[in-house]
Amino acid sequence: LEAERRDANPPSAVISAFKVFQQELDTKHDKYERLVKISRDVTIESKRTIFLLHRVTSVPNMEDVLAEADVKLDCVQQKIGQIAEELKGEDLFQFHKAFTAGIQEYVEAASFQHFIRHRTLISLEEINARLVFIRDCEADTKDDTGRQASPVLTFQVTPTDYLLGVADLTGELMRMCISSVGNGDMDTPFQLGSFLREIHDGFSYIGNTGPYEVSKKLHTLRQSLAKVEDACYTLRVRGSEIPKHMLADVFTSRAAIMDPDEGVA
Amino acid sequence: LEAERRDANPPSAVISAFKVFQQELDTKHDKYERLVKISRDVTIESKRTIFLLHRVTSVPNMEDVLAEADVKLDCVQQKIGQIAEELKGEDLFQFHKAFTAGIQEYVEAASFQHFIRHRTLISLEEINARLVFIRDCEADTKDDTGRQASPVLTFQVTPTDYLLGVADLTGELMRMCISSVGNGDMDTPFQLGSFLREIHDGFSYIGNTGPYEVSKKLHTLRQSLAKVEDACYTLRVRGSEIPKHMLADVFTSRAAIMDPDEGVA
Amino acid sequence: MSVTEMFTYIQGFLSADQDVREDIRKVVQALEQTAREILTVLQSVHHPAGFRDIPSRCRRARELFSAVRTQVGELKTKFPVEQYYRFHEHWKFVLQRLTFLAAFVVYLESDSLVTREEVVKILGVEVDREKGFHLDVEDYLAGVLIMASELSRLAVNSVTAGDYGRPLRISNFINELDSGFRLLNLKNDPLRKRYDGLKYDVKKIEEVVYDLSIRGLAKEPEAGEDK
Amino acid sequence: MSVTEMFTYIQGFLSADQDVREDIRKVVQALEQTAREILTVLQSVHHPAGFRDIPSRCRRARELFSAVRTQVGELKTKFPVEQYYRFHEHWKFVLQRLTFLAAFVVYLESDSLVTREEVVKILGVEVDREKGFHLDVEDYLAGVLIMASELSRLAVNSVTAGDYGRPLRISNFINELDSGFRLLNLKNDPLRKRYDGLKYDVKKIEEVVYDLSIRGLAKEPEAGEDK
Amino acid sequence: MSVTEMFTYIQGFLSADQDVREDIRKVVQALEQTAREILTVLQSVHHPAGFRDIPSRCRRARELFSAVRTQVGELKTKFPVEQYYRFHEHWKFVLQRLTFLAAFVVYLESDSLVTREEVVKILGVEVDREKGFHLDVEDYLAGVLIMASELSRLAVNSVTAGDYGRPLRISNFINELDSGFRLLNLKNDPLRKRYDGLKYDVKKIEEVVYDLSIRGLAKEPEAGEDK
Amino acid sequence: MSVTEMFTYIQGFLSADQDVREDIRKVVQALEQTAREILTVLQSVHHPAGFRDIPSRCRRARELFSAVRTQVGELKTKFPVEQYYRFHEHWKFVLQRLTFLAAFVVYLESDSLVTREEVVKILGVEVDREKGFHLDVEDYLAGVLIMASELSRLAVNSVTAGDYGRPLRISNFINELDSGFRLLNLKNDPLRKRYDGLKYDVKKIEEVVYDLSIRGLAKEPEAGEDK
Amino acid sequence: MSVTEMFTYIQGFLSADQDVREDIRKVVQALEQTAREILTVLQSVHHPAGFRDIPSRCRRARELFSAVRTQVGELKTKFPVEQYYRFHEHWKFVLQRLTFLAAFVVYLESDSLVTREEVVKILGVEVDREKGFHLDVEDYLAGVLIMASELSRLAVNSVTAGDYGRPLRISNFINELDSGFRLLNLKNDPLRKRYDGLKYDVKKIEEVVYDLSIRGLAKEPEAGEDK
Amino acid sequence: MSVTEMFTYIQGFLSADQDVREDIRKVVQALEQTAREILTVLQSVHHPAGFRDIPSRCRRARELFSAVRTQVGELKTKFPVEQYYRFHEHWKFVLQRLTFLAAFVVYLESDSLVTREEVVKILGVEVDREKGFHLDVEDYLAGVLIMASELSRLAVNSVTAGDYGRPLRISNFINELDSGFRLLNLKNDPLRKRYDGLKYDVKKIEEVVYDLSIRGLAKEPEAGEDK
Ligand SMILES: [Mn+2]
Ligand SMILES: [Mn+2]
Repeated sequence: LEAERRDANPPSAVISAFKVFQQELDTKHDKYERLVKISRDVTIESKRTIFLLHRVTSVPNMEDVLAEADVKLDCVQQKIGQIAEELKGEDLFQFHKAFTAGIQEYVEAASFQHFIRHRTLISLEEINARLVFIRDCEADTKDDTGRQASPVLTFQVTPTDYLLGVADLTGELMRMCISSVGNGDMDTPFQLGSFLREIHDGFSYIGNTGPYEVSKKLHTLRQSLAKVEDACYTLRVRGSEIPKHMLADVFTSRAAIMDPDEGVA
Repeated sequence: LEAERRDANPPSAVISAFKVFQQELDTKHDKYERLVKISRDVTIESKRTIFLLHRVTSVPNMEDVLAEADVKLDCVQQKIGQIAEELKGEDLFQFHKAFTAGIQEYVEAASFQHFIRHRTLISLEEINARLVFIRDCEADTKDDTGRQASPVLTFQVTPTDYLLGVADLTGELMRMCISSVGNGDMDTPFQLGSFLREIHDGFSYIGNTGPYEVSKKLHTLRQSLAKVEDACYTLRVRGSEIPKHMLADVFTSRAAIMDPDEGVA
Repeated sequence: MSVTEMFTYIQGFLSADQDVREDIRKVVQALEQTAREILTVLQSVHHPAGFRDIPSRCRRARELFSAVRTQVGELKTKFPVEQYYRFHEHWKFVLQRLTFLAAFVVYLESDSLVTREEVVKILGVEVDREKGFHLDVEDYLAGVLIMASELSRLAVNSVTAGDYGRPLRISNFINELDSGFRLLNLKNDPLRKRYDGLKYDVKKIEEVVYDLSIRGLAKEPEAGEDK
Repeated sequence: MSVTEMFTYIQGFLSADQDVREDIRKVVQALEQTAREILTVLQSVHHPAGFRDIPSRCRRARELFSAVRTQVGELKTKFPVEQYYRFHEHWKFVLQRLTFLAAFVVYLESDSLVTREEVVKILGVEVDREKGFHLDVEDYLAGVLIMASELSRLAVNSVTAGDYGRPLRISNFINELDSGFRLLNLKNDPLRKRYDGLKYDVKKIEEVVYDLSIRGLAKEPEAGEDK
Repeated sequence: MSVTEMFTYIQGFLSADQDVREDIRKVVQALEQTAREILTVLQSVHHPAGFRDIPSRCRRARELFSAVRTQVGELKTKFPVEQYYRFHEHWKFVLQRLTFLAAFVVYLESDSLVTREEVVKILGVEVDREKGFHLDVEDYLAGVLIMASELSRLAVNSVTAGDYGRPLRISNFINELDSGFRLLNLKNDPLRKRYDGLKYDVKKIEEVVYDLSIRGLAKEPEAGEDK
Repeated sequence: MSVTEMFTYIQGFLSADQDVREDIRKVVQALEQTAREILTVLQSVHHPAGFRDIPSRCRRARELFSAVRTQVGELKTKFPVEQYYRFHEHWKFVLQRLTFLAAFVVYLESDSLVTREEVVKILGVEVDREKGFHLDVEDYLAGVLIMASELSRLAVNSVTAGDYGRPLRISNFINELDSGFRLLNLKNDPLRKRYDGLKYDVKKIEEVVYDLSIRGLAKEPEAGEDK
Repeated sequence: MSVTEMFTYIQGFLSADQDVREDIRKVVQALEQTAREILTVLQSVHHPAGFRDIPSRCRRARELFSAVRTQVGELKTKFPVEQYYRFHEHWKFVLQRLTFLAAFVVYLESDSLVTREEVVKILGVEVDREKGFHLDVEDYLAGVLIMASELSRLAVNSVTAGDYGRPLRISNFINELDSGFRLLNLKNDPLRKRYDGLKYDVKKIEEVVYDLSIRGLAKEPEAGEDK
Repeated sequence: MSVTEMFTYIQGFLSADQDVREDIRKVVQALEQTAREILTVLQSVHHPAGFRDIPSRCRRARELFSAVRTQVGELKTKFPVEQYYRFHEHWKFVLQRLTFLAAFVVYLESDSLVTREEVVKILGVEVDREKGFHLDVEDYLAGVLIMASELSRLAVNSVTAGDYGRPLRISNFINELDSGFRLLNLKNDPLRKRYDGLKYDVKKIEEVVYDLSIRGLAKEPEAGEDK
């Protein structure tokens, strides 16, 4: 009976086409799923790096902490390398939703470390410069058969992910500011205030021309700024009460460090 | 200077306590994260099993499909075994949120297969009976050191997860019903109608005494039931037009199969 | 680079991005307009008059597809080819509709399922992402599913127009399509939802065939429809 | 088992679950009442009168904790011990508050951080999950953080009450606590949020110490506060 | 009166209020349980088996309504009658469901719309606010609308069960109901939203009647239900 | 001007605005009442009795429209004409419903689509914004689409009432309407969403025609329907 | 009674209800206007000028409260007294605001907490539900809490105005209030949320007192404040 | 007129409308860009550097406002003036922001509240609806409220920058504004919500003044700002 069907051939055309589609879709979903998992790892490790970095305000030598953060970030970068590996030859935007959360968190961590070390905003180029990976050439050249088996793999953070990471950074800066005040550090809060204000002005310059997710984070950013400005205000107000005889001490011990950077005045 | 601090000892008490907490928290978060990942795998594989099972309405021999589904479900069960392994000695509810989605999807897949094979609702006991795992004793007895190193590991699906899985099952049953009508199968829709109505009545018996997530799924369940009842209605209405001379054929070929089970009347 | 410079740089990027999107939107609007025109041409097959004149409607549609190719050609020039998925949302729906229209024309002409290769030729795009502006497999499938629901309507209307053979042919065709789709593992996404709709199309067509057969109106294509 | 039987079985389970929850809720309400009473006793340390009579307030609080232990003892009988986290939501907050109260008493008595071991003894629970009804480490930490904010208030009020030494002691204590918390990797959860609040407590206390020191009112505890 | 005395006095008020609410909640839960049981009995009319045995199901439901009356009687004792609206939220929904169930029983027995007078008798409440625990007119209407959507389901399932006469009767009934509701000037509230759903029920039932008419099945409700 | 004076002055503005809105709301409520009455009159065409008496129902509806014109006349006096869009939200929905009712009457009388000119005459408003209180083109279209879904219901019910010719006429009419709408380039707004519903109406009516055809009940309108 | 008659009858009910609500809304609007005027009078105590003239502001406020009593008197005539809770939502918020204003006046006059008896006299309502239009205890408490936050503002502003004694008195008062509230077992409702805000007021005021103490500006109220 | 003709005609309308909206959107985007630039200029007053150079920042902002006037002038040409409210949504928010910016400039220049007359002059619009493209009173008020919250930020930052006189002036200004708003009877709309935020600004500024007072810094606004 089965042999009788005159349409025994045509269906196989459709069916074999759909077998190809099945293959394509499953491959894509599997890749997506792998990327989600790597991204979760990136998120977690980045968050832990941020926690680590907050310890700089309470330890005597912040270089140790920074060095430890370097190691951690290096490990995160290796994970991002895995993402880059998965994306090799793909359209990055096709899988963007799978890993955007992780990348934003990485930007947050990397820019936080950068600020602590250099007191400046890390640029997108600097971020991307760290995401260049040298591949294991021996293993790869085999299966690439012919294509340009470049030994270098790069990952490009999109400006939007960069922006979203920086938006989150401001929350960490605010935390750092409050901690600094608590530790009796009179300079860092003003530096943070200035820096945060610049970032805030940057975001308000961009305004609603950016993507929706950015606008959503503006409210939190503004709250962080207000907290930092309040902290600076308090430092200034109470500083106004320093009795005359203590001024000398204060100036010798603090003003010297304060002025060159950016300070209050 | 550091040596002078008379509180050099006390802080280390607090700090060492917090180092223990750090250890505890990280261990817990890591476990949670591993469970989330396994759960995602369980979800995906269960979903694929459901897709596979839908093919029974279009293939000549459904046993092949069911056998293939057995293999797939076996693989899912192994994954659940990994969850059980992670939960060994833990309070299941502490990590419940990490894997509930996967387990619900597994219940959906397993109960779907069970319905296709037996035309009944799989019970919670039957579900749980499949989630008994024999462990690799050699490797484990070592690190358990003394505790009862039972070679059997079980996973217990909570009644709520079971309920939520069954609620989702009804959507698949509805899909199967519509497909059956499309394939000219006159019996399955009525069986499905009856079965779905029983499940619906069960859910309305539970009403709002169940957890919130169940109530949320009731609306979809009701829509599915309406679609199935509509399909049965249409079959009946158009069946009313069968010309007299065709009735004999119809009764010989169909009624015989229809009555014993549950059928229409 | 100072903070201000950095933000100016990013702002520049965002503005450029918006300009690209604006450009794309305009071309896509034109494509939608053409798609509506093709649809109007093809819709007439549901009416008795148009039904009897399918070949000429198909020819007319084929002509209009050349406008599509021109517009798609223009669309390609609006953004870097490797950023296809960055802007995918903009043309996704119109590509699905155009795939539907192409598939419908091909079906009306030859009672067969348009292949991805044929669609891309009709629309002037590529199959492979690597080769340039391509047709996503999910969009191709979505277009095919839109056609399926159009065919269930056609099955109904061909009976009204007095053609009792077509529903049977459509039924065979749709069943084959359904078998194909059963092979896929879809996510809980729009495509899955659309595929769920296919079951209703299959059901509707089966009902038409049933109506015809109990009235002895179904002209059995030679061999037996055992199923 | 028929569908009806299955649902009857599940319904039975759900009813039993609700009964357990109802029972738990009642005991928890009693615990909340006791916690409020202990709080009232301890709150008085913020007023000058109570401030001078801390030891007796602590003794009174200690007495009330024996009621807590009885109630916790009753709570344990309401559900199977291995299902602690199933019902955790119900007593989580009251346990945090009670931990806070225990920590506050211990601090007032000895200027030191209550250990988890001490808290569980005061509340009549366990440290280890395996040993029975226990105190979750996150709940212990949350309780400690609530105390931190109470201490910042105490620092302010001790100045009002004329005690200029206490703020400095509080400051040292809180700084140590802060160092401890910095070791933890918290998720974006309520505990993290509460920990963010600690920074403000530290800041507030630092400001009090500053106010005292610029006025020469801070009695330096023997050794140097280099920091 | 000192502040403490006053607050102690107020706490007395609050406790009393909370006790009343707790009492009400318990009775309402029992009512919900009974309502669910009645629903289970009546839902069986959608099953072919139950369909043929409607009178006995109605009798069974009627019996269960006596439990409702007892529980409502108990509910009345839990609070002063003039504070009906203070606690209305607690029993509003269950009263609507019970009205639906009463209306459904009455419809199944007599093909007619239950009046408010009948409902209050079945539920053991009053029509007039002044006379005691009453049924709010909005709640009565909400219950009637719930029944309407149950009837559209019944129209479908009675055809499946082979009864071709009932849909026509339901159609007439629902049309009358619809006309009635059109006399009301409803605000933009939940009731209005529910009423908007009625038009879908009307349409659905009209389509059932259509399906029967076109096949010549809608005429004689007496002849055989066997197929 | 002091701040106080300025704010007092501004309060004058705000009060005036609120008064205007209150006035408008009242007239709109009266209009809604009249609309409901007209609807009740026209709804009867769905019942076999009313179906046979369409002309008299239309006459009755026409009479009621004179009340509409009076009320609209009153509405116009409530606000300055150039602020039409300031208050548009208030009467938008009732104007759409009234347009639907006018369109339905006209269709029942003459099987043709009411023009905007006819609607404005029936409602006592203007076509052109410049000439006074007008009917927005989007509201006109919305009203027409409401009628389309009423017609699909009418197609179903005319079969029940034994009129097998009307569905075919409705089918042609709706197809024409659909072609008309396809000429429009609608935005993604409520109107577009309503238009998306039209295709379900088209399909439903085609299925009615199909049901008639396959049973040989469709009376072929003599000549071919080339259009 | 036919369905039509019944629905006509029901419409009577619904209209009456809507009229009552409309009436209530109007009186409540007038009350809100008066409340705003009283607030304006009392707000001036936060400015140095008004601060020095508190008695006359209180007198002026007292005068305005007679308007409140008239309006409340009118409100009472708008609905049957036993349906208080049916319409409670309408006046709840304004009653809370008026309670706040009455409590503020009383505090300014006598540094003491207004009792419920005093409030009801000032507003022209009853304490007991049974005696007529009354002040709900929850609304009384809400009003008191609004005042607490106004007092923390006053503490700040009295320092600005050079009065260093008032903050201490406010601090004692607020502490007493806080102890009072701790006697209450509040549910998780709006009142509870408002009460949670009280601790911020307490803290703020303590900080003001601290600021005064550390600068030697706090005038110790002669004797010790054991309470 | 055939259906096709009519719809073609209507499409003309719709296209025209969409073109108008497209035009408006473009000009509004340009206005937003200018507004952002003005904001950037004015925001610098929060930086210590910019703070000392307020006059020049205001001058720069004034210059940029001439671009605003040009763009507003262009906006006016895009639609018939009597359809202001038809398109109000498009420019509402940018007008509010521009009002805020104008009010901020005027405040910085002269410590006074910008009047509606001044704003319209700065923006190049009208006060009266009748005279042409005007500034809605609600939008004016919204802009003023945005400024209020900016001023509370300024009060804080001026202290940080060493100016102890400005907060007092801001406090007086904000209090006057608050009294003004209390004269208004606002509906429950976005404006009302924004106004509710004003009380937080008032409180914040009062606390700044308090901090200065208690330290004796609030007195002389002339003496040296150097610290
Ligand atoms: Mn972060
Ligand atoms: Mn599913």
